[in-house]
Amino acid sequence: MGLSTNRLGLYNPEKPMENRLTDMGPRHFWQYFPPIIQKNYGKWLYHEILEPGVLVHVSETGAKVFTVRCGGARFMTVEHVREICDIADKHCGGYVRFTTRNNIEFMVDNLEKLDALKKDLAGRKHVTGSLKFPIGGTGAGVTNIVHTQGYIHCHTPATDASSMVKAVMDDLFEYFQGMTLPAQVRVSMACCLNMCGAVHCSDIALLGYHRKPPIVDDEVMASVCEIPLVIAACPTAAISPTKTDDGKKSVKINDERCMFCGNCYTMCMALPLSDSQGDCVTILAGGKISNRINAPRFSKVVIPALPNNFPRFPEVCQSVRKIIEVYAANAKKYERIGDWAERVGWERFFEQCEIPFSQHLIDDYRLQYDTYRTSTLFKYTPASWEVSKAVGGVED
Amino acid sequence: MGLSTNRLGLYNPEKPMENRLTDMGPRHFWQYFPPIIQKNYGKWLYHEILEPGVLVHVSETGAKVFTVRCGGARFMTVEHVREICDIADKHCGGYVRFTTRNNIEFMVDNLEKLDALKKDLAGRKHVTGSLKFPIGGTGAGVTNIVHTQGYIHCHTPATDASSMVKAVMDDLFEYFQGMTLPAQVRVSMACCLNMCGAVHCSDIALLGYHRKPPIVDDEVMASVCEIPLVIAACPTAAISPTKTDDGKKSVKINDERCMFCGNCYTMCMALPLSDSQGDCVTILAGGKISNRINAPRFSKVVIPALPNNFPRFPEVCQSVRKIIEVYAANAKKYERIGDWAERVGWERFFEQCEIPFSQHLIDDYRLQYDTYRTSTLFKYTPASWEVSKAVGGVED
Amino acid sequence: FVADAKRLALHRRKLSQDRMMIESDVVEDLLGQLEVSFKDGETHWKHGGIVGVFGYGGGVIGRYSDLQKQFPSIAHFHTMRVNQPASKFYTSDYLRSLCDLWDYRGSGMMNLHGSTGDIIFLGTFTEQLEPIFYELTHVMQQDLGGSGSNLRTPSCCIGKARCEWSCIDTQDMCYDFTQHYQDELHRPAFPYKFKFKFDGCPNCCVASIARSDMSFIGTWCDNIRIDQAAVQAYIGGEVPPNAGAHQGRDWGKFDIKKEVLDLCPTQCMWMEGKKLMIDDKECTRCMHCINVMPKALRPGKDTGASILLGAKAPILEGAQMATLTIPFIKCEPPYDNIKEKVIEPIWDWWMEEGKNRERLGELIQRQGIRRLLEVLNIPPMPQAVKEPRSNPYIFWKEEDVPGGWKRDIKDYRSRHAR
Amino acid sequence: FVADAKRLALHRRKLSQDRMMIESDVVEDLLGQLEVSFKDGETHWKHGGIVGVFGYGGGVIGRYSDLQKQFPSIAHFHTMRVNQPASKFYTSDYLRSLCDLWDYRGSGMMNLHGSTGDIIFLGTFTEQLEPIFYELTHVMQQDLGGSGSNLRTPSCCIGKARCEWSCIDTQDMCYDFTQHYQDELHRPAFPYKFKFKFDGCPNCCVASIARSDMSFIGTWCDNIRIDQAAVQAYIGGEVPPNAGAHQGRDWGKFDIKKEVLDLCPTQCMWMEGKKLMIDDKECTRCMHCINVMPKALRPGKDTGASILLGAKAPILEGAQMATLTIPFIKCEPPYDNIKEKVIEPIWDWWMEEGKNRERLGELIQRQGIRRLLEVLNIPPMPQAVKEPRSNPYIFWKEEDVPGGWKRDIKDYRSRHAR
Ligand code: SRM
Ligand code: SRM
Ligand code: SRM
Ligand code: SRM
Ligand code: SF4
Ligand code: SF4
Ligand code: SF4
Ligand code: SF4
Ligand code: SF4
Ligand code: SF4
Ligand code: SF4
Ligand code: SF4
Repeated sequence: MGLSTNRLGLYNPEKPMENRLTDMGPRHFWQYFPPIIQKNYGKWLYHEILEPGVLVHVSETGAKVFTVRCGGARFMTVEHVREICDIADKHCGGYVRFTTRNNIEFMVDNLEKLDALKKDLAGRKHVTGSLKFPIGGTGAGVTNIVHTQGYIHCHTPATDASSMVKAVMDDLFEYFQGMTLPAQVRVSMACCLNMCGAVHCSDIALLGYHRKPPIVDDEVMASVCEIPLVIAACPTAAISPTKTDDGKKSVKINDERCMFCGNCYTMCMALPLSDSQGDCVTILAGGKISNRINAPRFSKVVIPALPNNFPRFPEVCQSVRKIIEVYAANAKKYERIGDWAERVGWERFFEQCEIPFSQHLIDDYRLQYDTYRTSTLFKYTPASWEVSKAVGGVED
Repeated sequence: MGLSTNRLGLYNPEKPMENRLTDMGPRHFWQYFPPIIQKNYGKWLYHEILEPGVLVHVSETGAKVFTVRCGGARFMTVEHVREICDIADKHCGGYVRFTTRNNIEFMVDNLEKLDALKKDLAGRKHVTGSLKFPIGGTGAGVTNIVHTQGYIHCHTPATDASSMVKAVMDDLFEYFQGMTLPAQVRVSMACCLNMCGAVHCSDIALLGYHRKPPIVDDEVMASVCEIPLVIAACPTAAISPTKTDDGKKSVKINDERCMFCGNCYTMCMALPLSDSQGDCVTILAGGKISNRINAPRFSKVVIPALPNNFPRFPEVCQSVRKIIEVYAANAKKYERIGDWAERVGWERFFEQCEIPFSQHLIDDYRLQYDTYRTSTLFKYTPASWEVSKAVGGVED
Repeated sequence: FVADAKRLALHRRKLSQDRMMIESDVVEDLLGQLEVSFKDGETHWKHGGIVGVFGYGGGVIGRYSDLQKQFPSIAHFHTMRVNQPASKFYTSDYLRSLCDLWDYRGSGMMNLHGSTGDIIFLGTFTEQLEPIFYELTHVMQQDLGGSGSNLRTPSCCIGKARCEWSCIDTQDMCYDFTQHYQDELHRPAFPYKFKFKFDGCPNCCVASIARSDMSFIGTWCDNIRIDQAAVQAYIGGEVPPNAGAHQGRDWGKFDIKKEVLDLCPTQCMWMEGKKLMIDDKECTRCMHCINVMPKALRPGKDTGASILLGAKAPILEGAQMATLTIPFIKCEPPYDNIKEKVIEPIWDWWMEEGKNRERLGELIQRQGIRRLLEVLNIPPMPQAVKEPRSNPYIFWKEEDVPGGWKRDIKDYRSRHAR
Repeated sequence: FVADAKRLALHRRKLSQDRMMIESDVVEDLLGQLEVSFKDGETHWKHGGIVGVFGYGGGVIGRYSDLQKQFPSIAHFHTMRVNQPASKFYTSDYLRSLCDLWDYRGSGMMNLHGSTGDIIFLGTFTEQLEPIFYELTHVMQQDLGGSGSNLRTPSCCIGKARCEWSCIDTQDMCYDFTQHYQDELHRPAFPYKFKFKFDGCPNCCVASIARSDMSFIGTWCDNIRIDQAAVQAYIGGEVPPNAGAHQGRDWGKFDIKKEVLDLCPTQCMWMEGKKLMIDDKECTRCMHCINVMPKALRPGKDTGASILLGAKAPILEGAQMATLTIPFIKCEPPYDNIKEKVIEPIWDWWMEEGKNRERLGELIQRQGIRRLLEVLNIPPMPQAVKEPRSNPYIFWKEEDVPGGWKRDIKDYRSRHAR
């Protein structure tokens, strides 16, 4: 049965419940597996990365599946998706998949098809001349940046997602196409600290952050929001009830207590936070997710605020590049960014990456104590000498 | 000028302020340094432990000082101290010192004196036949147990100090006299969680602990305590104001919220906690203080409660010995108890020491989250299989 | 992405209006509003907006522009979350139908995929929500995903479909749980969102340990399988280490001692002559050695999953990673043990005692792991924590304490004068 | 200790009563009450008891028995804290005078020493407190130590007196600070107790890092001194490793690689042929290599102290270890930089803003390290933390943010329709 083509299709507003189908869930995955995947499901023996973006998995049946991974801007139009379908039809028997980081994977079952596929992909360019389907994102490099909605669709962002990701990815393209780093570097982006996409465990995380307390829209507060809920929504108890001069019920914000989490705005539209000068980009680094060698780790805030310099975010691009380059030059093989920082000590990380250590980077939230350095084990850096000088501990 | 020998001595109650001397502080240390220490102050080059309890320090002047360390029950009578003085006079030119762990150190400047000193010390026995001045407490062994007052003098203890320490030390005596362990093992004891002596960073800590909420002495509460201060004293807000049937102001305790810290009793005598059945001994392990190789570490609670079995505490002695023996058998050279436990994993520690892991050992206080195991990195032990069985994860 | 968008704009301009239920210039308007947002440094989407399809409490995120006069075509711009097939394999004709449907009834713009895993239809008008839902269900046998205080769309790694390391059937578990809990997915009954994610091994390619309230991670409880010949091949340099993941730089000759043995976190590997030995009972299954020598080493055969609970993003109490709760559990359809012994007791507890907008992880922190054990009716294990508590602040229960708690001050005073 | 006590009991029985101001059977009574305590499983000392000497707010801990009828001789049993000489060296005649004084005016029982470091006189009657104080000050030129919300009696490790590693004059600093702050030590002006301890090196033999609000730990900022010949002596087995601390067991031949290089936490040591090399700028001065080879390695010559703040026992918020605050500071008499730039600003802050019974460490946690930096007027350094914050919850200040915080909802609404 084909898609209907009239305004309301199969839906009859008169009888909204009429033959409504519900709870059918997603389609079953098996039907979307190409034959080679079906035949070798659970039989894979090992794999190899033949070149950046190209994997071969070998089955105990002897079968091999070749995968070509292409960078996908996860924001796609039907036009682009249709083109993906054309490629799938042309080379892959009509099958294609997407990775957990929104890359596109085309699979073929022999080398000839692989070459043809690669040639084809290499030929497809945007009008701008840039590759539509850049191959890469495997191994010890930088793969696709997972990100969120930003100005394209969300109501709480402190920055835009797609444009920043595009800018940073363009800048890191060499690492997407090469496997020259000590280990994989996962870059993630979230446009507010709701952190859709959970960037909190990434090698490098880009985070939109508000820096101005909410403005109270007194006029509508009482009418559009449940004031008690709004007050309860604040983790720092910065919100308290008040009355406006003209006697309206509303709330007031204790600015000093606000940490700009935005939870109040999520609960109540009358408390907007976003502001062109206040909103900024926070950079975190050193997180990971895999359990390889050591446990998953949160990313740490290393740059508290960079300007929202739309649409190319030069300061953000430079900072990310700098961290990756210093890491590439100093880390040992298999060391993730966080492993390296912990081995040499965070004081070295800041010194070598030439990032000033500001007081904003010192935890003062719930579990702060566990981040205090309660030992004499440290390395001298210019930052520590500054402290010694300030208390007359050494001659200037 | 000699000590006066009349009831009130130099003090005249009529004129309490008359020639009162204050703020003179302690005596200056230099006068108590034996000549060899004065001459070589700051000139020491290196040292060696000749045998358990006997150290030699060599100075750049070529001078050598030999130190004999004797176990000291820090509780001493004037009689015992006078005997120490006799020994100091006889062998050490009248000098003696005490260590930060309450051991006694006699120093001599040549080997002949050393032999004479050792012989003399070995000869001094209590009527009970036990050594008065056991030599030891150096190097990779167990040295003196630092402890607190207990029933001898304090008002808040949950157990007695001196008797427990005596019992445990007698049991561990071989380790005091030998240097057979992988590293030093520091055992400390505190009779309540005020932890005088800061046992919180010891290889093994013995801690008196209450387990019954305070009884409220309604009759005197209002008259002897500041009720608001009492309420404020409770870290878990378990205390609230109330009135007794006969209308007296008092407080009531929310038993479920009480964690038996005793802070309320410290603030108010009308809230006694101690109870013969409730009070118990908690064992902690794996802490350290030095910055050697890694940072200082808190001890961890490994046995929540052992009975107050006065005066020899057999259960406590056995538990401590067990931990030390398993440690001695499994740790690598230079590994402290905590280093070993962390290397093999705490699950192994409990398995090998045959200590049941009870839910009491799981942190549920302020910083609990940081103790959660947020990874898949673990070793299988009987304890983990029990969990798997309980949820039908494996066949029984 | 802008280039791609412009292309769609062009395409839509060519289409006759009756081929689209949404204004043809929706793309221009979106790009237009984006421009203004850049200029203002602020989003121009209004707050919230409660829209949806009858009977469902999730699957649609309402959005309205706050510049409706300027950009009428995106005055409404609701997204719909379409529940993706497990691990995101597709056939072109399925994808094409999606495109046709969305081209016709929506903006023609989408995300493949959203962070939770759904296919995201970006932007349509309220009027079209029901028609789209009908087309999806009747024509494509395809349901919506989750949003709101529901079970969210589960997702999984590629697993056995194309990975040699998967210790569980990630797709099957993902599909089965999604189907089994359709009601929870569509009808908000929870204090807040709840997420399942399924990783086939501890490499965590779907990041379940960081992003799901209940994280399933494949593991094994027997021994790593070793192919000694292949080990020699690695040592001999015939096979690139780590499947060639480092081939972009010259790291020198492969050194099994430096690159594998020394990096093994438990130091449970050693060479006996030419033989690689592993003391498997000390192994914590971190995957490193397997990752480095996939041709020589494979996970064991006796496989199942570890279940970890409570991961979430920072709001409110700070981010959490998932905590190890069930060390090992066999995973065989219909997975009744998991559903009855793990999932449902947890949900009952959370629905009973969780506060509004309190994630499972926050509830665990508020009531303590001890409470979690009671709820699951499992004994305590040291594996649940990195280390035992260092503070002695144990909340003893009355039944733990000999003689109980009831005491009489008179009796006490009979021994102790004031 | 009981044997010792019995011996004293005997001694006192022999003495004529006029040789004792306290009943001769005080020892019997104490042992008697101890017995009852064992039986009851409860202490028999009453709560608190405010006694002292005129003008001092500390130095005496009041105690009364709650079994006074049974044990009259310990009805009062106050302790006095006598400020020990730095690092606890004594001459016999000084100790003997203490004994004579205490035998005559007290129980004859004492602690050498208390946990803070004082000489503890255990047990006397109120009446004798002043006489004892007068004897101490006039005859022995000896003052009391601290108790209550005062500066507590400072203490230090043996340091340069008999240790080759001390990087600071622990005794001199301990003595100087004690004298300089006598007023703070005797007269309660603080929210709670405050402790200084002085360790000569990171081995921390007086446990300052765990037990003092302000911990001074000697360290160096130049290079570890190496005697290469001695290194060879260790390798050759001529000198026992770790000064013989492990001689009780056969650990096999000394292996410098295994026992030193591999255990160096920063991996900054290596052998160049027969030469031991150290990359000192990577060294964190953990002392391990020096501890293992004291004859071959010595701390550098350019020495000073690290200052760490806030250690304390568990009450109330849980135990804390001291936090690195001043990485390196030269320590030369009269130590004005330390007093004026570190100690006094901290005290002013704590006295100003600390709550009753709030230790410095708790104040730091409540107000954050950031506030501490302001108070000390020092710049932030990464060395103060193990790692930067992982949560992004930064409390920005208005002056940090371009345009400030004052905003107008009308202006906002002019861009954003509701
Ligand atoms: C395709 C994908 C799974 C999917 O279902 O889509 C996948 C596929 C593979 N992963 Fe992954 N991983 C995928 C996301 C992840 C993620 C999740 C993420 O980044 O959000 C992680 C956790 C990242 C982290 O730790 O922060 C991840 C951590 C790993 C690791 C551990 C690497 C490490 O050093 O910690 C391995 C092992 C390895 O690389 O040797 C691994 C290994 C692999 C292997 C080799 C597994 C196999 O035998 O096939 C696959 C190819 C690796 C490659 O691309 O070089 N995969 N892998 C995902 C591809 C994302 C992308 O488009 O780039
Ligand atoms: C005498 C004393 C200092 C004092 O002022 O009284 C002292 C003296 C020495 N200590 Fe200490 N330490 C003394 C208490 C401590 C403490 C404090 C405590 O235990 O409460 C510690 C911290 C304990 C901890 O880390 O938990 C301590 C940790 C060390 C270390 C580090 C050991 C480690 O493995 O971490 C060393 C280095 C070593 O032993 O090689 C050390 C080394 C030394 C040396 C070798 C220093 C030297 O060159 O003279 C001295 C003889 C060592 C020995 O006894 O084997 N000293 N030492 C204390 C003797 C206490 C006793 O009677 O047993
Ligand atoms: C669409 C999506 C981002 C994307 O572009 O991919 C998204 C979008 C929103 N998320 Fe999210 N979240 C999305 C995945 C996530 C994830 C990642 C994941 O699921 O793996 C997380 C982190 C993991 C987690 O659940 O903690 C996430 C954590 C949040 C949070 C914080 C929840 C928390 O407990 O920390 C919020 C705030 C809230 O719920 O009010 C949130 C709220 C939102 C809202 C509904 C905004 C709001 O204030 O209510 C966003 C709607 C945006 C819009 O207008 O379209 N979103 N959100 C993702 C869902 C697409 C999909 O279904 O596939
Ligand atoms: C005598 C001594 C124990 C001993 O036998 O050696 C002692 C005895 C008492 N301490 Fe202490 N503390 C003693 C050293 C300590 C130490 C160790 C140290 O100073 O290095 C600590 C841990 C370090 C610290 O300060 O945190 C210590 C932490 C406490 C605490 C908890 C303070 C905290 O903030 O955590 C309390 C509770 C209080 O202050 O109310 C406390 C309270 C007490 C009181 C006054 C009881 C009370 O509730 O007020 C005890 C009086 C006992 C008595 O009747 O004689 N005592 N107290 C130590 C002092 C002797 C001396 O001056 O040399
Ligand atoms: S991260 Fe914040 S702004 Fe971005 S999509 Fe999620 S909720 Fe919206
Ligand atoms: S942004 Fe967060 S901290 Fe600030 S007022 Fe709103 S809820 Fe409170
Ligand atoms: S530990 Fe507790 S009981 Fe023991 S002396 Fe200190 S305060 Fe008193
Ligand atoms: S013992 Fe501690 S927790 Fe219990 S009531 Fe007293 S102060 Fe509160
Ligand atoms: S998580 Fe493990 S099983 Fe799943 S794809 Fe990644 S490596 Fe393979
Ligand atoms: S999986 Fe990890 S822990 Fe196990 S043997 Fe391999 S490297 Fe070691
Ligand atoms: S702390 Fe250092 S200097 Fe002081 S005695 Fe111990 S080892 Fe020597
Ligand atoms: S002191 Fe410690 S860190 Fe420095 S070289 Fe020696 S072992 Fe290494």
